[in-house]
Formats: sequence, C-alpha cells, structure tokens
Amino acid sequence: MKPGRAARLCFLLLCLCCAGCTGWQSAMDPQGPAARRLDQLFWLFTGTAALIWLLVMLVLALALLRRRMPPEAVAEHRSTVAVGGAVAATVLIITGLTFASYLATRQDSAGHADALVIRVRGFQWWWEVTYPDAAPDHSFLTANEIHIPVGRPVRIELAAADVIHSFWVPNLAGKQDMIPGRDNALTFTVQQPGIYRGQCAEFCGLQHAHMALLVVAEPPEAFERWRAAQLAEAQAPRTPEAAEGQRLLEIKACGACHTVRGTAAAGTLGPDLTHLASRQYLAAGMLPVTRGALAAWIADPQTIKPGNNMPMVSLSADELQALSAYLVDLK
Amino acid sequence: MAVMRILAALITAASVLWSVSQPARSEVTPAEQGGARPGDGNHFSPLDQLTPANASHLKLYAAFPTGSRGAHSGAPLVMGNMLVVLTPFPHVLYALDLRKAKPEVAWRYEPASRGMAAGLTCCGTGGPVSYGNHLYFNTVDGRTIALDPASGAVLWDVQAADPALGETLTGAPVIARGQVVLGNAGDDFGARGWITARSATTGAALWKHYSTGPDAEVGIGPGFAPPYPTDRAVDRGITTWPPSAWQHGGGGVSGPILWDASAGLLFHGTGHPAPWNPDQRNGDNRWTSGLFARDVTTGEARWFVPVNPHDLYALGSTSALLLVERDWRGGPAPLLIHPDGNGHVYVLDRRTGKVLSAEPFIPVNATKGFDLAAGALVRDPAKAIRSGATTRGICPARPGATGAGAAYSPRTGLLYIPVRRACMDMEARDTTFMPGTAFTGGNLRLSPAPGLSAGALVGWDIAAGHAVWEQAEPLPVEGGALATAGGLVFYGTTDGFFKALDAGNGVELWHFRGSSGIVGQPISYLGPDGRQYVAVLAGLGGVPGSASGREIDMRDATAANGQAQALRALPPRADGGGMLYIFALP
Amino acid sequence: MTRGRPAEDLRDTALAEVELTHGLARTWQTPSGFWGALATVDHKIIGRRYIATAFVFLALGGVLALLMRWQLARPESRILSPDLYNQVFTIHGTNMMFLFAVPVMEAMAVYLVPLMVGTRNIAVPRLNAFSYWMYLVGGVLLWVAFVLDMGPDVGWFAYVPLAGPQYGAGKRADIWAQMITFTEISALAVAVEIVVTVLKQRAPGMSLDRIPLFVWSMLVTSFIIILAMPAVMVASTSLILDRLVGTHFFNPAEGGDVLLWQHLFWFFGHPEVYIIFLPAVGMISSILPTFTRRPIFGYLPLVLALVGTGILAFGLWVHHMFTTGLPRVGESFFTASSMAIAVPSGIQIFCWLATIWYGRPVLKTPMLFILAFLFTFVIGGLTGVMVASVPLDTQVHDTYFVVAHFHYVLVGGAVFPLLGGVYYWFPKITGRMMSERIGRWVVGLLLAGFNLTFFPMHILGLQGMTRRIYTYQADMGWGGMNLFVSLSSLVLATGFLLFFIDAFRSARHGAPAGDNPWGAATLEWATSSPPPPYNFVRIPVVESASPLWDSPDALPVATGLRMDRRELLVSTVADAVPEARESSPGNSIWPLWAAAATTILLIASIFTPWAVVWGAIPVTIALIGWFWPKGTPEDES
Amino acid sequence: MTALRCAALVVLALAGCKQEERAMRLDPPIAEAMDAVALMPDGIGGRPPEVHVAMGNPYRGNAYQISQGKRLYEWFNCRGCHADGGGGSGPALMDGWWRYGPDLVSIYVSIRDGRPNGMPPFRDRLTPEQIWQLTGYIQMMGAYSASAAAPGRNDRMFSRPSENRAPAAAPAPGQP
Repeated sequence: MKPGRAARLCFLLLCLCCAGCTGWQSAMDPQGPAARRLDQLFWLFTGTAALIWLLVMLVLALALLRRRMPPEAVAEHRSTVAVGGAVAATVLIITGLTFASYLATRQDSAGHADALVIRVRGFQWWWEVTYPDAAPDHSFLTANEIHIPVGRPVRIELAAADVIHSFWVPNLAGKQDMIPGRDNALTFTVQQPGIYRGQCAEFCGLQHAHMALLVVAEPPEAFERWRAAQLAEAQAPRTPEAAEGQRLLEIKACGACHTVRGTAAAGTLGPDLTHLASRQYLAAGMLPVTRGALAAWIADPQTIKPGNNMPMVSLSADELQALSAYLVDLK
Repeated sequence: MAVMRILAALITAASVLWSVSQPARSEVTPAEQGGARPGDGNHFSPLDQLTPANASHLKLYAAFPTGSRGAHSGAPLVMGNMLVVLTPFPHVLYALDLRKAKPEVAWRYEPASRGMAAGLTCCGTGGPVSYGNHLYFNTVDGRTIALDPASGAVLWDVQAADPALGETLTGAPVIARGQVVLGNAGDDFGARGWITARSATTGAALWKHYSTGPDAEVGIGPGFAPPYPTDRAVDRGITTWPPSAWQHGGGGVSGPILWDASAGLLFHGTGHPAPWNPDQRNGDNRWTSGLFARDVTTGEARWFVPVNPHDLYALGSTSALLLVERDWRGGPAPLLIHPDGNGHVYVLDRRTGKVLSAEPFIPVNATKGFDLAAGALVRDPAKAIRSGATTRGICPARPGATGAGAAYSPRTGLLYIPVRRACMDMEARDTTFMPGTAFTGGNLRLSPAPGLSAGALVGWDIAAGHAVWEQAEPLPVEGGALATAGGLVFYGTTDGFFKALDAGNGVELWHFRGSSGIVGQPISYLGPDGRQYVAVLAGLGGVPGSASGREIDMRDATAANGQAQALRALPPRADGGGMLYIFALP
Repeated sequence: MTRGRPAEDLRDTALAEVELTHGLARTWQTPSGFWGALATVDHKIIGRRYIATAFVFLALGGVLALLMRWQLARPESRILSPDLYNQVFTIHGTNMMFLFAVPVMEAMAVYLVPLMVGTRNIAVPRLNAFSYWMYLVGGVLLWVAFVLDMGPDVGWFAYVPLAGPQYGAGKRADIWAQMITFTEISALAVAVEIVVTVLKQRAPGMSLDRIPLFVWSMLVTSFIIILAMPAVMVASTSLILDRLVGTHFFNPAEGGDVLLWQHLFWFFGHPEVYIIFLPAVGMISSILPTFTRRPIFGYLPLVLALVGTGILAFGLWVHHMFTTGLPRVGESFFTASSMAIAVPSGIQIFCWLATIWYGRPVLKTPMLFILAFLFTFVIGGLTGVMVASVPLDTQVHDTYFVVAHFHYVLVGGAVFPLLGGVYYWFPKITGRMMSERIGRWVVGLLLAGFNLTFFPMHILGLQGMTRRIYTYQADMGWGGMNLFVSLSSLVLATGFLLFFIDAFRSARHGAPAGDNPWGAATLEWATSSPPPPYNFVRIPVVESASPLWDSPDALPVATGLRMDRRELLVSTVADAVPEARESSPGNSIWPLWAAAATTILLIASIFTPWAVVWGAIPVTIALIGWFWPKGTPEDES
Repeated sequence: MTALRCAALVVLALAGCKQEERAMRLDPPIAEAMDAVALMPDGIGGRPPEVHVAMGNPYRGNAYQISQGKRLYEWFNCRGCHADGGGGSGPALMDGWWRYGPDLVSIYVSIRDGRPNGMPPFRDRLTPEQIWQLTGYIQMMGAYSASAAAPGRNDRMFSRPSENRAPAAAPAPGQP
C-alpha cells in the first residue's frame, strides 16, 4: 500500500495548495454571489466526499487487517444490516446533496429587472461584445473585453456565430454554452472591482486554446466613463505617421474585416478596432496591446495564432510602423 | 374651389405622363411642366380615340429593335414629332422621327459608359424626360445628361452619382421649377440615399439632401412638421441607427419623384435601409423606407411618413406614388396614393402626410393590419427576421408586392396596380460593408403565394379600400399600367403579352404577343397624323431576363435573390433583344 | 442430469474418453495455416485476437496521451501544432473508448462467457468472426487516417457544427463517423452473441441465481449495448448524411437542431460508461471470491445493482449537457437521476467490503488490483456525484476536473479491474502464470502514477484550465502543476510498459499453470489451461453458484452430444433445463469476405453516397455465400 | 504482395496528404510569387505562377483550402451578386459556363483585378493566398465532376445541393 499512502500524502499537500489558490481565472476565488454559492457548494460536496472516501478506506483497511474468526452466520446477518444501513445513508446523503444543488442556483434563476444587458457572440476564435441600448445609437460593439459596473446584476446574452462556444469566467459564475440557433443567458453580480479572465470552455477548433476574454469590473462611475468613451468615434490620428497608418488601414485589406468608426473601415468580419487600445489584450488574450505586439501580430498572425482568420497582409516595414502607431493610439 | 378643380383637370389633361404629344397641346401646358413627364404619377392619358369598343381592332403599327438585351424598364418619350427611346445600360438614346410612314432614327446618342456600374444594378433604367427645348436623362453609371432634341448635341453632362460608392441612377429625373431633380439608387450596396436638384440650364448643383444622417444633411429644419410626433426629435437620422451605421444605410431615392406645382412640393419615397439583415441596424432607421414631402426650391423636408420603419424585409418605399384630386370621406382633398411593396395601398393627405387609410391589396401575413393612430402597420412577431435564422412563408416577398407602375384613372376612379404575389423564406446573415460590393446579408427563396397566381393587375377602388376586379397573370407583373380616358388599361406581362383591359370591369379586350417579356411602362400619344398610338418597350433583361437565359442557374434557389424561382414558369427567351412596339387602329 | 438417449455411435455416451477427446478435437479444431486462421470461428481464438488487438490500441492510445502530456508540460509549447494536437486528443479519446475500452470488455466476454456458462462455443460464432474483422478494420481506418494527417480533429464527441459539413473540412469527420459505424457493428454483434449465449447456452442447472457475476454483468452490458448503440449509429449516420448528402438534421437554419446531436450522442455516450464499467465490476465480483476464499457477499443485491445501473444508465445522459441551457425542471430531474446512480455503485462497494471483511484476503496481484480499484474508483465516484450537480457542473464541466473525474472512473474503475482480470485469467488463456513479483510492481506503479497524474488535474480544472486546449499561457500559473502531471504520467507509462513486458514474457516463459491455479469456483477453471477447442469434454452440470468449490472432486456432467458434429446444448432461459441439441456453425471464410465487402461499402461511402448502392452488391454476394444452405440435418430437440 | 501493399499505402498517403493538408501560413516571398500570374493579352487564360506549380497546385483539390475559399465567398459579399453560385446581377458560377475561361489564372485575375462588366477588384481586400483559396473554391463550383475535396452544405438556409453533391453541369438548353 505504499504508493497509495504516497498518493494520500500528495492529496493532503495539494489540498493545502488549493487553500492558498488565487487566480484571475479560478473557480476557487469567487468574486460574486453566484460564484460564491458555487464555491460553498463545492466545499460541501468535497467535504462530504472526503469523509465518505476516508470511511470506505478505513473499513477496507480494517477488513484487510482485522483478525479472522471462524465464519458465523449471525455476523453475516449483522453485516447485512450494516450494508443496508450504508446504502440508506448513501441515499440520504445523495438526496441532501441534490437539494443543496437545487437551492444553490435557485436565486440565480430569478429575474433581475435592472440588470445590465450585454450580448456576447462567440466567433472562431474571439468574442464579439455588444452593449445594447434602448437608443440604438447608444449601443456599441467591442471585442474580447467586457466592462461591468460592480454591484449591479449583469445579464450576459449568449449566442454563437459559427460553432458551439462556452462562456466561462470562473471567478464570477459557472459556464454557459453558446449554441448556434439557441439563446442562452447568464446573470451574475460582481462585488469587487477587478479584472477577471475567462476562456472558451467548449472545444471550438484550432485555436480553442486561445479564446480568452477579460471581464473588467469597475465602480459605476468608471464604467459610465468607459461607456461614454466607447461610444465616441475613433481618435483622430495625431501624428503624420498615425495619419499614414489610418490611410493604410482604409486602403489595405484591414478595412474589409475591421471597423474603425470615424474612418472608411467598416468591415464586420473581425473585431471592432475603434477603441482597440483601450483594451488590454489583442487577439483574444494572446498579446498585450503594445505597439510592438501590434506590429508583430499584423506582420505574422499565423505564426502567433495558427489557423486564425486574420490573413498575412503584405506590408513594408514603414507601413507596419505607421499602422501600429495609428492603432496603438486608438484609446 | 371650382377654379382649383378646373386647373387640376387641366394639369391632368395636359400632363400625361406618358402621353405628351402634339404641339397644340403643349402650348396649354404650364411652363413648369413644359411638356415634360408630368409629376403626378397617374400614368393616365387623356386621349380617348381608343375605347373598349374598338380596342380589339388594335394592330401593330411599328416595331423598332433597340439592339440591347437589358431590362427595358423605362417609358419612351414623345416630344414634338420625335419619339425618344433610352435603351438599358450601356445606354443608347434613339430619336425616332414620327412623321415618316414608319418611325425612322433621326439621330442616336451613345454616352461613354463605365462598365463596372453594370454590376451594381439589376433592373434597367428610367426613361428620358423633356423640358422646354431640352431632353434630360440619367445614366446607370451616375451621369445626368441634357441634350438638344433637334440634333442630339450635348448641352451639359454631370457625374451626379459615384458608382465607386455603389451609387447608380436608375430612375428618371423630374423637372420642377427649372430644376432637374433626381435621386440615387444603391441601397443593396450600402450607398447612402440622396435627392438632389440641378439647374436645368447648366447642370449646376442646387441642393442635395440625404436619407440618413444629421438633420442638416437630411434637410430637416424649422419647416419640418411630421404627422407623427416621434419624428420631431433631433437627428433621428443618427439616433435611430447603431453608431455610424447610417453612413452606409441605404435609403436611395430610386422611385418616382412627384411634383405638385400648386403646393410647390416634391414627393418621393426612400429606399430600404442597408443591409437587409435587420439585426445589423437596430432602430427605426430613419429616414429610409418612408415618404418625404420636400420644398422644391430648397429641398427642405416638410413632412415624413415612415412606411416600413426598421424595414425587416428590405422592401423600401420606392414603389408608385400618385397625386390624386378627388373626394375623400365627405370632401375634396389633395391625396397622395401610394401602393407600397408591403402590400397596402396608402392614402395620405399630402398637405400633412397623415395616413388616411392603408388597406392590403394582396394577402399579407407579415403584418396584421394598420394602426391609424400610430400610423404604422402592426407586425406579426412570428414573421420577424433574426440574424442567423430562417423565417418561412413571409408574404409579400421582397422586392415588394408592386413596383412603380400603378395607374389611376379619374374617369373610373380606380387605381390599377400591377402586382407580384410571391411569398418568401428569408434568412438574415451578418454581412460586412465594402464599398462597391453588395451589402445585403440576406438570402431569399421565393415562391408564389399559396393558392394564387404569381401576378395580377388589380383594379382598386380607393374610396372603398378594396379591389373591384383583378386580372390574374401566371407571372409577377413587373411593368407599369397605363389608363386612358377612352376607358382602357394597358399593361405588359413578364411572359411577353401586351394587353388592353376594360378599365371599368377588367375584361380583357385585346392582347398582343411580343418576342420578349415586358417590364416597361406603356405610353399613349397623339401622332402627327392625329391618331392615337400606344407604345411600349419590350425586353426583359435583368433578373427576369437572365432567368430564362444562361446567366442564372436555376438549381440555386437563392439565385437572383430568389426571384429566379418565382419566374420558373417563364418560357425560354426566343429573342432576348429589346423592341419598341407601337400600336394603332388600322 | 445425465440424459437418457438411445445409444448412437458417435455420441459421447457411447465412446471412450480418448476416442471422445480425439473426435471432439477433430470436429472443433481450427485448421492450421493462413486460411484456417482467417476462417476460424472458435470463440477462444477470436477472443484472444480481440484482446490482443485491444491492448495494441491501448498502447497506441497511451503513446498519444504521452504526446499530449509532452506538449502540455510547458506553457506555449510548440511541440505539436494545434492541428496535430486536435487530432491527437480526438484519436486518443476515440481510440480509448471505441477501440480499447468497449472492445476489450467484450473481448474478455467472448473468451470467458462460453467457458463460464459451460458451453462449447459462443452463439452465432460466424457473426463473432465477422465482428472481429469489422472492429479491426475500424481501428486500422482510424489509425491509418491519423498517419496520413487526415485523422479526425473534432473530439471523440464530434459535436456539430464543428464536425458538421461547414466547419469540418475534408474527410476527417467522415472517417470518425464511419469508424463509429465499424465499431458499433462489431459491438452490437458481440452483444447479441453474448445475450444468446447467456440466455440459451448455459450448462444444465445453471439457473439465473447461479450465473457467475461476470456473466451477469456482461448480460446487462450487452442489453445496454443493444439499446444504446443504435442512438450513436443514428447520430453518426445523420452526421454523414448531413456532410455528404446535404441533409439538414443539425442545421438550425433549416429546422434542424444542433443539440439533437448531443442528445443522441450522450444517450449512447453515458450508457457507454457503464458498458465499460459493468464488465469491470463483474470481473471484480468474479475475482474477489477467489481471493477472499468465500462466496461473494450479497449475490442478489449485486445482480440487482447491475440491472439497476443498466436501467439508470439511460436516465442521465443529460448531465453531459448541463451547460447547454436546459429548463430548470429538467436539470433537477437529471441531477437527481445522476446522483441516484451512486446507490447501486454504493451497494456493490459495500458488498465487496463485506466480502473482504468476512473472507480471508489473499493479496495476490489480481486482489491488489481490486484494492487499487477501490482506492481510486471511490474518488472517481464521488467526483461523479459532484459533476452530477448542475451548479457544480457549470464550474467544472469541460475543465481538467472532468478529465480527472472520468479517468478516475474509467482507469480506476475499469482498467484496474481489467488488468486484475488479465492477471487472473492469463493462466487460463495461455496456460502460464504471469509474474507475481512484476505484478506487484505494476500495481504499485500504476496506482501511484495514476493518482499523481490525475489527482492534480482536479485542481487544475478548478483553477480554470479548460479541456482540449493545445497550450496555455505562462501567466495562467498552470505550468508547475502541468509539469508535475506530465512527469507523473511517465510513472504511469512505466507501469503499463512493465505490464506489457510481463505479459509478453509470461506468455512464453511463465510458470506453467494447472487447470485451476487460483483455486477458483467457476466453470472456466473446470477445463484445461488453455482450454481445448471444444472447451469441455462433457458439458458440466451446475448445482450451486460455486460449482468447483461445492463439488471439488468431479463435476457431474451432461452427456448425449455428438462428437462428429459441432453440437451444443440449448437450455431454458430461467432454470437452464436442457431442451435441445443444436449444431453450431463450423469454420467459414465467408465472415471475412462479408467484412471485406462491408468495409468497401462503408469506406467508399465516405467519398460517394453511390457506394451504398454499388457496395451493396458484394455485400449481398458475401452474405449469400455465408448463409448458403449446407444441407446439415435439422436440430433435434 | 508486401511491395504492392506498400506502394498502395504510399499512393494513398500522397493522395491523403495533398487533400487534407492544412497549410495555414504562406511565407511572404511565396505569397508574393503566387501573385505573379502570366495572363494572356486578351485577359483570358494564362499560366499560373511557377511556384504554384512547384508546390503542386496547393489550392486545387485541397479540402482545407477549398473550405477556406468557401468561407471567403460568404464573407466577401460574393453572394450579393452571384448568389450561391446560381448568379444574380453577376453571372452564375456553378453552371460550368465561364465568361473568361475556366482556368485558375482567369478566375484569379477576375477576382484580383475585377472585370469590366461590373466585377469589382478585390486586390486591396484579399491577400494573394486568400484569392487563391477563393479561386480554388470557385473553380470547383463550376467543375464538371465533384471533387472528393468538395465541401458539404453550409449551416444555413438551403439554396442548392451542396458542392460535394452537385458537380456543375451546364443546364440543358432551354431550361428551366
């Protein structure tokens, strides 16, 4: 039984590790009531499971090690009762856990009248984020980064543009699939300002691994500021180099797929770039938005994220410079 | 009042849409209408030599091959002793001398063409118009040209629309108070719609107003008094669109533009918003798919009526418009009649834009009746369009239940509506805007409305709000109708018949079978010999034309935006070339 | 139970022992030579092939697993391209489920069930031969495709639309779907054979309450296969139709439904788990008495637990779809049913514990595997309760937590008992013992390697690591644990390597085993090791659930079968009262030809649907050849 | 026997590789060379670039590249004029009739440079690699026999039998 003991030791060690786990994409660091309830439920289940496992192992060890008596029918009869009792206990525990599961999500299914509605559509391999508004001109598009106000329920309406994706920001809530032809939604509230990472959880093809999104929870005032900034058209180029970059964006292939509001680029095949530089990451969580990363990405997207839908557009070094200078200014 | 009515009658009589004719008549024509295509859109000819009694004796008088295989959707023009025909793109303008025993080409004019525009439009062009001593016409590739009718010499030639942006000119210009007024087409390419006025003498731009965008560009100012209060807000051309979407939002002015000289107003419809996929343009999408009244000198809007707000099926509102003077529910009223693509005949008070009634002239299931108080149709949520989904059995189908060719006869008081009775399955898909390429985002599959023929000519009682009779046709009726004072209605069919009906009861009196389908607008005129003639251009071209030729593969149900399927019954084209037919009594 | 029959020359009653064994051997033998090997219908030869092939696929799948661990050991590693990684994980999953786990269990049954019920051959033996060829071709198809860089890359679950016509370019998903067809045909064929064998060919006296528990478990498993596999065949056929013919089963724009695939797939896919797991628990229930020296505790509850699991297996497929946005009532129902499956599992574990408690445990390698099973499977079962809860599942679904969970269930719950079973039955199959010393090392390495590899995955999953990702970024903080997991996987791999070495070595050089080296109680130990082609000289008669213990000296036998013809004893379903002698089909090459024709049809239909029409001709010819009347006399009752 | 089997396997392997290979990145110099098509003076027909031949016609008969081409066909508004190959304001592409010839180079040039009767140029909207993908798809659409690499139907409203079901054949004269 040595290996078994080693594994058990390991288990305990790892449990210790977990206790200290914090992460920006972790189910064990809940940041809102929905995730917290799931976390509590998780520990309830884990505790129960650990107890049961220890009991079973204890009985097994005793069964192996106990001194043998001559077989007697009475003892066997007693053990029938014991086994029956264990089965009954199993039934009770399971019923209890089922109810606990049911109760844990009851609150989540309640409607929230004042929820902020955000629409997220999964694409291969990025997220389109729409902030709808009763006034259509106050709605806007962004990508791969969701800003939400803390303290206010958020209702994420999920849809898929091509294949099935799954929206999962573990610190905030459980996952929900995005399925072509179906509408799903997820409601949660975040109480702590912070940046939480999420990732597509349903296998969606070549770059399933690189389909991340950020949820930026911020105080309501900051959120409103952000929202107002997103509504504006793109920053006009401030240097001749950036102006050249804008010209290139309009005349080269960029504008066929990307929108930069306020310029002639009005494509909708790729992420909206109007406020690209206000986002932290590029290419669904692959690269930070810096001028160098932008240039590298544009120069060779297929090496960085093989199979993604951004083509390698032939650009000279100067053109790359200009384009990245323009893009990095699109706050 | 009586004076008004006499005046109106005079205007009607002289005007004539497709009729203008002898010099004697044109003298009584008010200068502003100068014998040009009159602005009331009635498609009514005051000539009465042809009557139900003698219609059956009509014979082909002359036939002139145009040499073009395109869609001959316009009307010929009679100017003095000249009959002017504009062929489809790439255009040739022929002037035929009517004094000869058979019409002969007096001169021809062929403007240089930008071939790329051929990809931007499917269906032909408007006809030429005359004003004073000049002849005006639009070319599909965006030019407006003024000619001397005597020699064919160019007076001026301006590039009014830019095909690189998807803009084309498919309607005829209208001459109003010394201005050439014209609007663009290109909704399917995301071209932003506009209407512009140019000086009739120099071609210089006078004003230009858009169908989307800020109030200043739309021409909305203090004089704007919309009949429904929601449109009184500021910059509806921006606020009813997602950010920036109005910049390529369509709304072209490709339909008829009417000119009401007495009120000094222009009336026109606006095309559908772009793209078709409604999810990409949330909001009411002002000022597309509605009707405008504009001041003729400044182009400022007076009122606007949304006909198909947030146009789910991309129908637009550029079908026929008619200025009609008649009693309405107890008193005389200046009416604007608009049989819309959504299958309803709108009756509006053209002073205010208020909708007086809207009744369906074909079976409709996309909407469930008209709410007079709100001035809008009540939509059926089951027929809503969602991006990525297919909605089945929508009636009527795009491009709409009727085109621009309805006619009205003051004699019978009936409206004659050429009708398409198709239903469609529509699937909306995300699409991306690239100037000069189609910006639609929709797939359509058309089929005839269940239990009905695919087309008809409907005789419609405006006051009662229902059809009095209908003449069923196996294919959608794409061409226009012409009513004459003699009590006849003429129209051509897609399968190549040219028919005369009794205007009162719809009984077919006479027909002629040509070599190609007819999508053009018939006219009637008094020849130099004092006889009444009827002329029409035949030649399918465009979508219906290709459906019977090689360019369309019928295995694709969405070919030609699904219309190919609606035209499955079309007989093979024997001769695709366009023809001008002129008929007269022997 | 000896049946009085009029004496006849060639019946076993009339012949001397030597003459009888010679005659039987002549009648039942497999001709030597290449064609003889291809034409055999002996369940033992086919079963051996099946087992060997399945273990080859296990080894290949294991290599893929190591490749994946190599790639995932470091963040942003570029050892495998995303395209290759997707093929690798798809083929690993597909291979392990369809080419190893299910076939190996059926293979064990093909070998053991006829021996355990005391009959001479499996029912419908030619179908058995056919099923093996289909299985082999299916496996080869998958692996050849992989080698040619056209391996499926859509996951073993092949969710549409990713596997559908629009997003699954080329023939990759078609190959997956056709591979399913091959393995389903073979699995269904074996299931039918086993049901018939168990119900109609049991030795006289083996009434329902005397059937060995492994046979019971295979009976239940076979019924699950018969009921569940058609769902996936419908699904994969619909997928092929969508892809090749342009139907719209899964196209929402034309009224199809993407979720329909998931329902169909998991309606099969969840019972699939029990198709793998039930034979394993059956093995435990059959091995445990031998090593505790007492009959199993709670035979009836165990049988009821098997049947109960079999029924419940069909009521919880939706727990694979908890994140697809189901109505709440449905979620609650499936939560309850998913958790309820813990009850029969609990019953079995408690009964085994009681058996150990009251027995005298002998810690030989097979017994050690059972202990390893209990250690790991209980963890897997308990994490199963966690994923059965909708709210918890929304956090752990499609993460490494689930990867850990199902490896605990499948490796801990099925592979450990299977390896125990191999150690246990190896002497019966080969006539030689496996090494006890190496066996203990194997158990130790596997148990340690397995837990060190898969336990940390629970935590990785909770830390947000999703499944099926070909890499992850360094700043996710998963690097350390992934490296640990990858290193541990080497320990696990070493364990498997040692097992293979031991098996190879022992097959040639192992200590010779007697008929019953473990002192076991069931009928397979009543004949020689390895058994003769006819299994039993005379059909044994069973008078208790532990026949070899209760009649230690000589089993009563039933006689009256002819030796010049392949005759079996057919008995009644409930009480196994003999009711007929039936001739069992002899060797035939036609199953091979039928399999070849079917192969041509199925593989060609990947390229053109017309293959179904033209391919039907050779299939028909092969079947006519197969079923051509041989003029053998009718069965006698 | 063994040699034969090996040979068969090799042939199969080559066929498979060509059809299923997924090249996701074209080196910039190769991409540039791919753009150097030699067109006949009348604008119809020509020679594909040498590198294209040297690489073994990578855009013809490769399932992945063709399916990429099909996506580009959707994304770059080809449908607006050519519908799902049935045509509209642009000519049908699936009927096996080619205004400018059926060869790859003509199709490539039509997409890249446009054609005078309304086909706009896509030179500044697509990279040479993408134009080649689109070219491969369009040529396959109008080919007379269905290729094994042809894609299946799309997850959208049914318009016509999918590419792998319907090799283009010129509709009988005088159809429909």
